[in-house]
Parts: sequence; structure tokens; C-alpha cells
Amino acid sequence: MQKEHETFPRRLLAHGQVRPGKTAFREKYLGIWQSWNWAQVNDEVRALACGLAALGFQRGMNLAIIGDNRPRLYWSMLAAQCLGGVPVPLYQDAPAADMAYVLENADIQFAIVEDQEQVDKLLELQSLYPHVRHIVYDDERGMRHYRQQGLLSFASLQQMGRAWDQAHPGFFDAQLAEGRGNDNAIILYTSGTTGKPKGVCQTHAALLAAGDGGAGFEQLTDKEDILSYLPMAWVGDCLFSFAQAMSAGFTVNCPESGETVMTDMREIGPTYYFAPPRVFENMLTTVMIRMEDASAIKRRLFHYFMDVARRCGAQILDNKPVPLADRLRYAAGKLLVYGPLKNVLGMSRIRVAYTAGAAIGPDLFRFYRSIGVNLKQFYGSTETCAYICLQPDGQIKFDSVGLPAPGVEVKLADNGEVLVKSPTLMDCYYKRPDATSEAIDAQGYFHTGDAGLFDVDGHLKIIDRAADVGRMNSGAIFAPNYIENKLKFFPFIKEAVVFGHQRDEVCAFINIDMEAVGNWAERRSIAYSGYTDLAAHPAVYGLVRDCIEQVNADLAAEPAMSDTQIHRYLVLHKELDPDDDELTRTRKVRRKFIAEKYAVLIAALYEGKASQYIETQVKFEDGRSGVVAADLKIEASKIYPAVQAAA
Amino acid sequence: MLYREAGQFKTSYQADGQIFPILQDRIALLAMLAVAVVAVPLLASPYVLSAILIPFLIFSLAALGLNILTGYAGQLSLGTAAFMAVGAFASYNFILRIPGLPVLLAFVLGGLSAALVGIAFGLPSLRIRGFYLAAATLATQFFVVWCLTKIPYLTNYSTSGVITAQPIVILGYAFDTPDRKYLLVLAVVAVMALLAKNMIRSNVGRSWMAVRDMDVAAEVIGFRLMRTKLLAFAVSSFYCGVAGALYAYAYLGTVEPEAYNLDLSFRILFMIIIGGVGSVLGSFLGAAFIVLLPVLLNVVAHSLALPTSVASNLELMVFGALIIFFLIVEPHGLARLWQIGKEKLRLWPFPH
Amino acid sequence: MNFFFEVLIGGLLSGVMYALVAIGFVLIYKASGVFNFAQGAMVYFAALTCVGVMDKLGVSLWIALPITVAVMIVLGLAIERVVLRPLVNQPEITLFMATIGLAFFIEGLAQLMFGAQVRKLELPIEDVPSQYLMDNYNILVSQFDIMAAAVCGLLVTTLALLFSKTRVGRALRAVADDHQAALAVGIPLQRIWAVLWAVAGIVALVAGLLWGARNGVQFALTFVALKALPVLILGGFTSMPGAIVGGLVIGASEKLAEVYIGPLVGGGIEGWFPYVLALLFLLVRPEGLFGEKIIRRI
Amino acid sequence: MTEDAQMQMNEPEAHFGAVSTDGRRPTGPVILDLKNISLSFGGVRALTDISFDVRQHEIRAIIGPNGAGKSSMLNVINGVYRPQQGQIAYRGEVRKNMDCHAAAKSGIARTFQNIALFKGMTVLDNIMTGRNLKMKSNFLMQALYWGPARREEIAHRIKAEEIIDFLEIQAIRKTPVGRLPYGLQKRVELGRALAAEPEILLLDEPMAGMNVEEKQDMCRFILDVNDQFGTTIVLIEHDMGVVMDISDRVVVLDYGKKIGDGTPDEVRCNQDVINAYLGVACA
Repeated sequence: MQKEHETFPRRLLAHGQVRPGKTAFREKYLGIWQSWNWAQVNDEVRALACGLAALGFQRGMNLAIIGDNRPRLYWSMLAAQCLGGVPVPLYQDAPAADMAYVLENADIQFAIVEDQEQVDKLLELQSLYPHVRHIVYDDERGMRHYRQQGLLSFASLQQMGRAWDQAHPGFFDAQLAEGRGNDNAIILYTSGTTGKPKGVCQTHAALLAAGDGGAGFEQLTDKEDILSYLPMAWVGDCLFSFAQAMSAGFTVNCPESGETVMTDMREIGPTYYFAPPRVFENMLTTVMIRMEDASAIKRRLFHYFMDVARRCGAQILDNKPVPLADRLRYAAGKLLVYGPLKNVLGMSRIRVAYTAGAAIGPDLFRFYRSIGVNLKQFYGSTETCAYICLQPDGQIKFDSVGLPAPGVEVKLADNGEVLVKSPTLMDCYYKRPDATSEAIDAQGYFHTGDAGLFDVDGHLKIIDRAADVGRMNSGAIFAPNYIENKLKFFPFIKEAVVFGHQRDEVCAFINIDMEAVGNWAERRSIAYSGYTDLAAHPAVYGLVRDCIEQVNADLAAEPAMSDTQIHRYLVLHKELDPDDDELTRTRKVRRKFIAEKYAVLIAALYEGKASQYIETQVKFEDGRSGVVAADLKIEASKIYPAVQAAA
Repeated sequence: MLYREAGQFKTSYQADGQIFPILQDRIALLAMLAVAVVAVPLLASPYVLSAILIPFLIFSLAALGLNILTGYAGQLSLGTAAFMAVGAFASYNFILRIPGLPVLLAFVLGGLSAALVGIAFGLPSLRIRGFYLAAATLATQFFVVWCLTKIPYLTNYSTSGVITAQPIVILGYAFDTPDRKYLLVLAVVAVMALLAKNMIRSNVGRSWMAVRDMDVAAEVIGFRLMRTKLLAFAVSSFYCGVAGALYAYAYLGTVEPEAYNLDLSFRILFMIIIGGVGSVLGSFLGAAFIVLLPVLLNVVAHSLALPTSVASNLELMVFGALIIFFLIVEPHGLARLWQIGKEKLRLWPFPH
Repeated sequence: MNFFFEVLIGGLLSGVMYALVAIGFVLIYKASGVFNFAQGAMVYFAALTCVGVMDKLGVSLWIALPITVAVMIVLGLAIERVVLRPLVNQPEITLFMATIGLAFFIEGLAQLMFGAQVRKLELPIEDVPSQYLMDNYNILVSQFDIMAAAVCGLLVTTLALLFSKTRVGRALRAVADDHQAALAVGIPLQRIWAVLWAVAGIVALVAGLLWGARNGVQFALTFVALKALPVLILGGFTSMPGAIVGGLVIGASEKLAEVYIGPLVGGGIEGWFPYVLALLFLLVRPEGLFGEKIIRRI
Repeated sequence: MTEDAQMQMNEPEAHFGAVSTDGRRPTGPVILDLKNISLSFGGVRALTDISFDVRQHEIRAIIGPNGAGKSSMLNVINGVYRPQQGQIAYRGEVRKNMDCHAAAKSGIARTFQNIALFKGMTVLDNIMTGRNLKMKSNFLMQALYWGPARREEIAHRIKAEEIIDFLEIQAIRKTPVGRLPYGLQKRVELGRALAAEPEILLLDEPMAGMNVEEKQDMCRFILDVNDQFGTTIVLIEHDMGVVMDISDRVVVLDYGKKIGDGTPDEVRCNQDVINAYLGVACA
């Protein structure tokens, strides 16, 4: 088939012909893994597309998709594409108000949503944005009394579609044949740390290039199993659970509910896995906490073999030479510790695991690799279909994101910004030519906004957001994310915000990790009544001080960074929260917003005060709001002399 | 530790509801069965077969029967041996009086007879519970043995009251050597254990456990107490009856009613306490334990050159002490220990 | 007719002995909710110890007796400490099964110490018909049985006084009524139990001596406990008067049945007749003669 | 919703009508009618001459101080106790000699004040027991676990799974109920009662001992059950806020006598009820 005619619907058709009986989707529902093979998926999508057509969905329209990862929602994406429409997945946990902008911006008239909760949100917005004409819901629970026109269950939509298909033979195939590679395949809204979200339009050709590129790079086959649990609106899920799955024809598994992801992961035992560093970190934290309760013998066994793994695990994974004695020890460890551990985590069958989206701590990264999980990093952005750099097998470094992916050209701008030219590059920002031309220059290079550098092996190393990189008054480069990430690599620290641009010193806000520190406190029988109380505890301050001083020591060892050691810090009285707009939905720090909101604290830090009183409005989960107040202690930490680079 | 469960997902309720949902367990069971069917008859000596393995299997079956009643349906019984006796003597009489009756069918009829007796003596369970019921089952014990001694017809007018079990011939094939008898018993026990497990994972089993755990609630949600309890008595007695028949035919050969005395009832009760109340596996573990313990104690007594009277008294004491020990330390018996061990292996290296 | 009365009186008197064993059960059940299946084993243990001490040390009954009392007290205390205390708050059935284990242990222990052979126990009173009754009423009744009844009566009176007049006794009754409440007002439950087991041991000794003197001290004494079961069913597990009345009823009916029905069915029915009687009774009145009616709440 | 939005809602461009906030089914005819019920235990009067009715699809609350006879009332309705006097008409027919099995069969299910789950069984098995009346295959077929018996088991498993899904307890389906926290046990018990697909559901203090969040969840489930399946609900509850929020009509008992009956508002302002139970006059 000609390349320019390649679309996702055509891929679907091809899978239906090449591997009709092979399982395409699984969903744990009613206690078992309900399965659909490619032939069935073809049938379901066809009915769905025809149903949408019957409702009046036409080429060029956008279809909002809101909900947890469900096979039916993935099919909805395909169904929209079959008709030449564009699916627009939204973050399902966003409140109605946050959805409003996207619905408006993408001219949404049709939406397919998971359940009553999402329907309610859309209906709430109905009066403001009346152009949403049809809402299709998958789960019929609680929907009995909704008498509104335009509400339709998924099942009846498909039924309608089957009738329409019969009445209009050839319609579906004709629509499918009209599809072109340079049609838009999807619009993904970037959360963006500043300003309104922008809709990134990816064409079939680009998204398929990313899918095929990744699948080819890892030689993915239709035998892979992947667990889809990340928000469908995120490019990561789009790439792994949609583009690559459609490219290689492997099985997408949807968990039963948010609470059961870990057990479902253990049941499925995916062979191919993708998670942001946060997930890997949580997993490791749970491992460590659970091991604390183990008997002394088991703990010693665990630590002994973890030492062995640290020494030689990664090398064995990379097929590098390792002494026979270590190999034997590792084999024993595999039987006694690594194997069972991977089994309990559901990672036994993993062939390749990827992480991206944020920096991953070296210890964390090494841990997984050393127990034999082939964890790798890649680098990408929504605008490039998350496809810029990949770490090839055997060339893994924890502080780089790998080599430019096949077909991708990467270069650095003068200010260190990473520029990319690639077939996977977006078409445009939806209805934002201004932003598009700002992001893609005349030569066709996309400005990623990240500052990076190449190391001697040609691997790209990302240090910070280009926009966030500032300068100290001394003239030294100040890369806040770089420092914050170093802090966040400690299990006790959940979030950190550092300040230093146009200042003489670097100061920091710290958020402790409630689970890890809470556990730590319990073991020391430190009583506390909640986050605020625990955060203010002197022992916790001591814990944080140790972490900060280690980071300072680290920074001192890097010539370019030694000026940015943390001088003073405080532990915040509340957890930074997306509901309070302090973090983005993807849990990135909204630096400016925080700086304004907590201006008094920053002032106190730089004025050298010993403590500062603050009151903050917070929003609770149930929508009510309240006030958290505390007298925050400010401490200074040790500063290390800069170490001269040895070579 | 040895479990690798990741990737063993279930795509049908049939797969999800199977007796051994974990692949490694299924493999282990098949391996064990293979050893039991192929290797054991080839390698084990006639002594091991007839003095250890055959009684082990038969006691397992009886313990399973008692476990259905006591462990699953929660009705304490001290009359297990009586139901075994009914099974044995009924089978004897059926074979004796109906020429050409297949032996296996006779065992089934023996079991059914025991089931009838079980229903009769289970009737009081509708009105009474706990110790009172235990006392009622004691009455069964005394009454049945008394009947068998006092009614000469049942022992075919044998002057000594002892009967000699007829040879087991199935489809012209004589089960006359220890290894053949062993295989026959193994087959019967395996099939019946499977049936028991099936009942337990179905509505019958749930009805038993419901009555055991909270009889008022069981009644309110629609279980009929009478039917449920009597069915438990019937099924349990059937199992004991078949075990009793095997005890006579495949193990003892010649039997007197006194072989099925209160002591035997207690021994089987001990098996389920030590093995695990409310566990099919426990019935087997308990039987193995109680069969092997005297053998072990004998070896010890022998090596210490203790007189037999001392050894037998020590055995009593050890039995008694073990019962108390298990009730205190692990009321759910060896089966729970096994389960905990398995759970540990599944979660290894985590403690929980 | 005289024969009938002889049988009846003989039955009633052996019923007294059943009652004696049953009292041991009731004592323990009432206070701790434990159905002590080992009571029979304790009877055997007590009798065998007494005879054994006489044999091995060559002392008279009057010296062996206090020694045996001491042994029974120690045994009672040990049982409370080793078996009951760890099983506190367990279901009744579990405790019951534990006492079955206990029975095995005690039997083994007794035989290990003193051997299993049948021994004669000579009490200062002979098992011969009472001359007085023979002469005056022309009824054959053993004077031994009469003495047994007297001892039994004495024991019951003593126990009754003990429970009504002493502090321990009052505490005991409080415990029997409500464990939690007794604990709440500061009654040391464990000490009470220990005392009870010791008392039950002494009751067992009395029963053991009487039964042993009549039938010889042998393993069969343990079956006396099985005889006491129907007595308890009839009389209720918690009632001392019930145990006595139940014992008399069972004793009398058992003997009468053996004499009048037994020959018709080949004899030996005393093994199960009391049970059937008790069960029939149970079907009519599940809580026994004197037991408290249990109202089950949901 | 803002005032602004409310105004716009009436504009013709809106394709959807107003969101119905009270989407409850309308209550139907009287389904259960109790007349002059008196019950005593060996001379102690538990209920004296109580009459009230329950309408189809309604949520009927029974309130009153401790020992008022509320649980006895439920026990009378589902046949655990037989009243000495009075008659009960269920679906228009006067019941005679109804025992609890017959009550279960006629579509009355209940939960208990002190959780009466089967502690040794898993959540799934507990819910499966709720379906026992609908199972037809005999125990021999079940022993063989073959053919119809297995198909039946699987068919009921699906029903049980639907309830698990409905009550959002997927994560604990294979956990023995004895290990669950109190609030979840209450939820499982509701599940077991629901599994019988009852016409009338009797709930004996479904929210006792729960925290605010658990109570909210339980309220939502009760309303959903009432709404989704049209189940008539009779519940005993001490939390007045909950009772007033979710019930259609309320019966008030005190010392075994009925002292009030009516809508929550009526009951709240009934002087007898205030004196005996509420203690606070209505606003």
C-alpha cells in the first residue's frame, strides 16, 4: 500500500485480515478478562462508526473521548478516524470547568464518554457550550433517568450503526478509502505549564511513523501484552496503547478499576510496559516498605542479593563480561529474589519497559535494570508523538535519554535548546497558527523548549526546561528542574521547588512524601496528626536536611552547578496539588504560580527569617474548601566547596 | 518463591473457578498423581503399601467425610466409626446376598446405607447443637456397634462375630495384591476427593458453610436448615461408609464390629483437627500424620529399647498433647500451615 | 414386685455414681463453658494414682488418699495453666476437642506411671447386701451402694455450702453467670478456674474410688464419662440438681431397661439406651431438665 | 451551577433539558400492609398493636430509641418471629404461617444489625449464597460439576459479579470477609441481600458505626438500588440526617408502640416523636 494512504483504520482492517483470531483488547470486567480479537474489533468499530455517521458525525469533525482506559473508548478513536473525523481524548479526572476550554476550542459536537460522572460534567457545561449535541455513554449505570435529548448509550449507538450499515452498503468502506495519511489522526491537548492548553494535531502518517518506528526499534510483535492505565489524553498512552499497538497488532489490556491496577498488572504480566518514573518510584517505595516488615533472614537475603544485582545485574542485562562468580551469585539471586520480586510486581514477562515524561532517579533506574527488567528511557513530546530519542539495548545511561530515534534529526540551539526535525512532527497546533509558527521554525525544526547537551557518545542529556533555565547573580547557570529532580530522587521528598534566578543564593520549598515519611515516623513512633503536623516535626526537618546536604555535595562536584547549592529551605505545610493549581494534571510544578502564591515564604527565605506564618486556601476532594495555616520553620543547610573537575 | 503467576490471567469463569487456578499447582498435582500411580506401586514394598499407604488413603477418605460434616457444615460428630461400620457391613451383606453384584456397586450401596443411618441420626441436629449433638452422635456409635454384635444376620451368623471380606474382583480382574488394592483405593479416594471439592465450590458447599458460620442468616437468605444439615450428614456418612468398606475389604480383610469402635472415631476426629478443619487437603495431611506418627514413635521406642506398653502409653500421650498443641497454636491445622507456606511462597520475598 | 424395687433401687444407687461424675462436668462447664471430656480420664487417673501409691509406697489407703488429693489439685492447676489459659475465648467446640486430647494424655500418663493392669481397690466397706434392709424389707441392696449414696450426698452438700458460703464460691457463681461482668468487677477468672479444676479433680477422685472399688481400677473407668453424658443431656449442662436427678433417672431406667427390655433384644443395651432416652428427651426439651432456656438473638 | 448558567438553561439552543435532580421512581401501590401486629416473648411485649404499610418503590424508615422494637418489626416482616396477633398482607395476599424461608422465596431480603456474614467465606462466595434460591441443579450434578450445574454456577457468578461491580468492591472479591473492615463488610452484606434480587429489602441499621464517607457511599448505594432495580426498602437507622434525606415516609416506634408515621417533615414536627425520641422541636 502506498505510504500516503496509510491510516489507522486501514491498519485495523489489515489486522482483521492478517490476524483475525488474535486477541486485540482485553478488559477485566465482572471478574474475568473479557477479550476481543481483531475480527471482532473490526466489527465493533464498524458498527460504532456507522452509528456515529447515523447521528450526523462527518469528516473533519472532532469527537471528544473522556474516560478511563476502556476498549470501547479506544474503538471510538478508531471509529472517528474511519469517518475521517478526529478523536480528542480529554483527561478524565479534570473537573468540568477545565474541560470547557477544550470542548470549546475543538468545536466538540459529539462526545463518547465512560459513565454518568463524565456525562454529568458535560451536561453541567451544556448551558455554556451548547454545541455538544450528542453524548454517548458506555456504562449505563445511573443513566436511567436522564431524559435529555442527544444522550445515547454505547450499545444503542452500535445497534443504530448496524442498521445504518445495512441501509447504506458500501458507505463505511467508501469512507475508509477516503482516508489519507496526511489527515489528522488525533488532537492531543498539552497541559502546558503556562497559558491555555494547545491542541496538537497529529496526522496518521506522523503517528504511524512514531508507532512503526518504536515497534521496529524494539522488534515488537503481535505477541506483546501491554497494560493500559495511563490517561488516554496523554501522548504516552496514545503512543504505546494506540499507535504502537495498531502498528504491531499486539494486545491492549485495560484494568478493572483504578484500585486494582497493581493486581491486574500481576495477572496480565505484560511483556511490554510503559510508565512515568513516578509509577516506578511508587513501586520501589512499596517494595522497600514491604521488605521492612520481612523477617531478618529474608531482609538480609534481599539486601545481599540486591548488592549483587547492583554490582553486576545491569552488566548481565547488557550482555557485558561479568566474572563467573558474580554470574553464579546473580543466578542464585534470580531464583531467590529477583524472579519472585518481578513476579509479585507483575514484571516477570517484561521484555522491554520504557519510562519518560520526567527525569528518573539513577538509583531507581538501576534498581529495575539490576533485577533484570529491561527498563529504558526515551525522550519526546506531544508535538513529536513522544518520539525523539530512544535508548538502544546495551547502551543505557541513567542520565541521558539515548540516541536520536531512526528518522529523527536533533540539533542544539545556541542557548542549549533541543531542536528536532522528524516525520513524527505535528502538523500544527489546532487553530493556533501563531503558536505553531513559534514552535516550528522556517527550517522545519521544532523547538522543544528543553535545554540539553550531547555527551561524548552522542547521547542526548536533558538538563531543564529552556525557559526555566535562569542565571544566578553570579552569572552561573541556574537549572531549577535539575536540582529539584535530584531532591525528588530521595524517597522522602515528593516535590521540591527551588528559587535562584537573579538571586545570590538558591532556596527551596520541600514537600515530603506522606507515605514514605509517615512510615518512617511510625517506625520511630513519632506521633503526628496529619501532613501539616508531620511536615513541621523537627525529626522530619532533620531528614530533609540530610537529603539537601547530599544534593549540595553532588552539585559541588559538577563545575557548572556548584554555585547553585541550596542555602536555605523550608518544608511546606500542605501538599502541592493540581486541584489548587499548584501542579499541572501531569504533576509538573507551576513555578510562577507558586512563586506568586507563596511570595511571603520566598521573602522570608531570602530575608533570613527563622520562621514564617502562612495561611493557605485549599480545595478538598469533595469540592469544599478550607484553610490550612502553619508557622513554618526555615533552616539553613551546609554548603560544600566546589570540586575542581578532575579531567 | 517458586510461583511465577504473572501472566496467568483468566478469560473465562470456568478457568477462574477451577480447583487449582495456579499453573504451578496443577503441575505439582499432576506430578504427584503420576508418582502415586506409576512410581509408588513399582518401588514401594508390600509392607509400605498395605501398612501405611492403604490405611492412609482410607483414613483420608473417612477424615474427608467427617470434615464435610464437621469442618464444612459445622456439625461435630463423634460417630464416624459407626458410619464406617455401616458401610463395611452393608457392603458385605450386599455382596453376600446379591450374587454377581459388582464390588464397586456394593461399596456405593454400603455408602448409601451409611448415608441413611447418617440421616436418621442427623435428625436431632435440627433441634440441638454443639455438645448435645456430639452426644447424639456418640449414641450412633454405641448403637451401631451394638446392633452389629447383637444381630447375627448382619455378620452372616458367624459365631465369633467376625466377618471375612470377600475378594475384590472387578470385571474379572482380582485386586488381591497390596499394589492392586492400593491402586483401587487410590482411584476411589481420588475420585471422591474431586467430587467433594466440586460440592464445596458449588451451592451445596456454600450452603454448608453458611449454616456453619451463621445459621440464622443462612435461613433468612433462603437455605433450608433441615435439608442442608441432613444433606451434610448424608454425604458425610456416605464418604465414611465407603471408607469403612475399603477399610474392611482393602485393609483388614477380616473384621469384627469392634474394629469400628469409639477409638477409631476419635482417631479420625484427631486427623481433621491436626490436618485442618474445613479443608479437603487437611483431611489428607491429618490422615498422613496420624498414620505415620505411630510408625515414627515405634521406631523411636525401638531404638530406645522401650517396652511396648510404655511405647503405647507414650503414643496416647503424644496424641493427646498434639491435639492440644494444634488447638492452641494452629486451630486450622496442617492445612493452614500449608496454606500460609504457600502464600509466603507466592508473595516471596515480601512477608505479606 | 420386690424384684422390681431391687432393680429400681440398685439403678438409683448406681445413678448416684453417675451423678457423681456428672457433677464434675457441671462444675467446670458452669464456670468456664468447657465441656470436659477428660472427666472420665480424671476419674481413672485418680483411682489409679491412689491404688498405685498404695502399691508402690506400700502405704495404707488413709495415707494414699491425701497424696492423691494433692496430685489431683496439681493436675487441675496444671490443666488450667497449660491447656485452658491459652485457649481462652476460643469457641466451645475447640475447648471440647482440647479436652478429648487431654483425656488421651491423662490416660497415657496414668498407665505410664502405674501400669495398665486391672487392680483391686479395697475400701473398708464390703459390697454385700445390707443385712438390715434384707431383714426388714426383704430387699437386696448392697451396703456399698448405700455408702456410695451417702458419700455422694455429703459431697454435694459440701459443694453447695462451699458455693453459697465462701467468697470463692460466690465469685464462682458470678463467673458462671457472666464472664465479662465478673472480669469487670475484678474477679480473677483464672484463679477461679484453677480452683474449679482442682475441685473437679477431687470429685473425680471420689468417683474413682467408689467405681474402682466396685469394678476394679481399670481402663474401663474412663467410659464412666460416657455414661455421664446422657445424664448431663437430661439434667442440663449447668445444673447441679439436674446432674443428680439426671443421674438417678438414667441409672434407674438403664437398669430397668436392661432387665426388662434387654432379654428381648439380646442384652447389652445399657451402652446406648441412656443416650436414646436422653435424645428423645432432648427433642422435646433441648435445654435439658434444669438447663436455662437459651434465647438466640439475631 | 452559577446563576448565569441557570438563566441560559432555558434558552432554546440548549439541546438537553434540565438535569433532573430527583430522578426517583414514583412510589406505587401498597405492597406490604401490617395490621395490628403484636408480639411478645414469654410475657414481655415487644410490639403492641402496630399498623403501617409500605408502598412499592418507596424507602420507608423505622426509627425510635433503643429497645423500641425496630429490629423485632423487621423480624416479623421477614418471618423470623411470628406475631401473636395481627395480620400481614404482602402483595395483596394475607400471609399465613410465613417462615423466613418462605419470606426469602417471596422476595424479601435483609441485612442485620450486627453483620451476619459468613465469616469463613470470600466476598464472592457470600454474594453467591444470596442467589441460592435461584439455583436449581441438585447436589449430585454439583458434585460432578458438569453440564447444567457448571453452566448454572457460571450464570450466577455473572450476576454476583454485576453486584460486585455495582457496589464497587472488585478489589476485594476474593478476600475472606472476616478480614475486611467493618464498613466494607456492611457493603458486602448489602450485596448478599441484593443478590437475591429482592422485591423488598430490609436494612437493619445499614450505616451504624460508619464514618461520614462510608455513610455517604452507603446512602448512594441505597438510593441507587431503589432507583436502578426499583427495590422497595424498609430501613432502620439512627442517623436522623440520613433518614430525613433518603426516606419517603417514616414510622416512629417507642416501647413497642407506634407513635408517629408520615413524611420526614411530618414526623419531625410530631410532638410525641419530639418528646420520645428527637428531643428537639422542628424549625
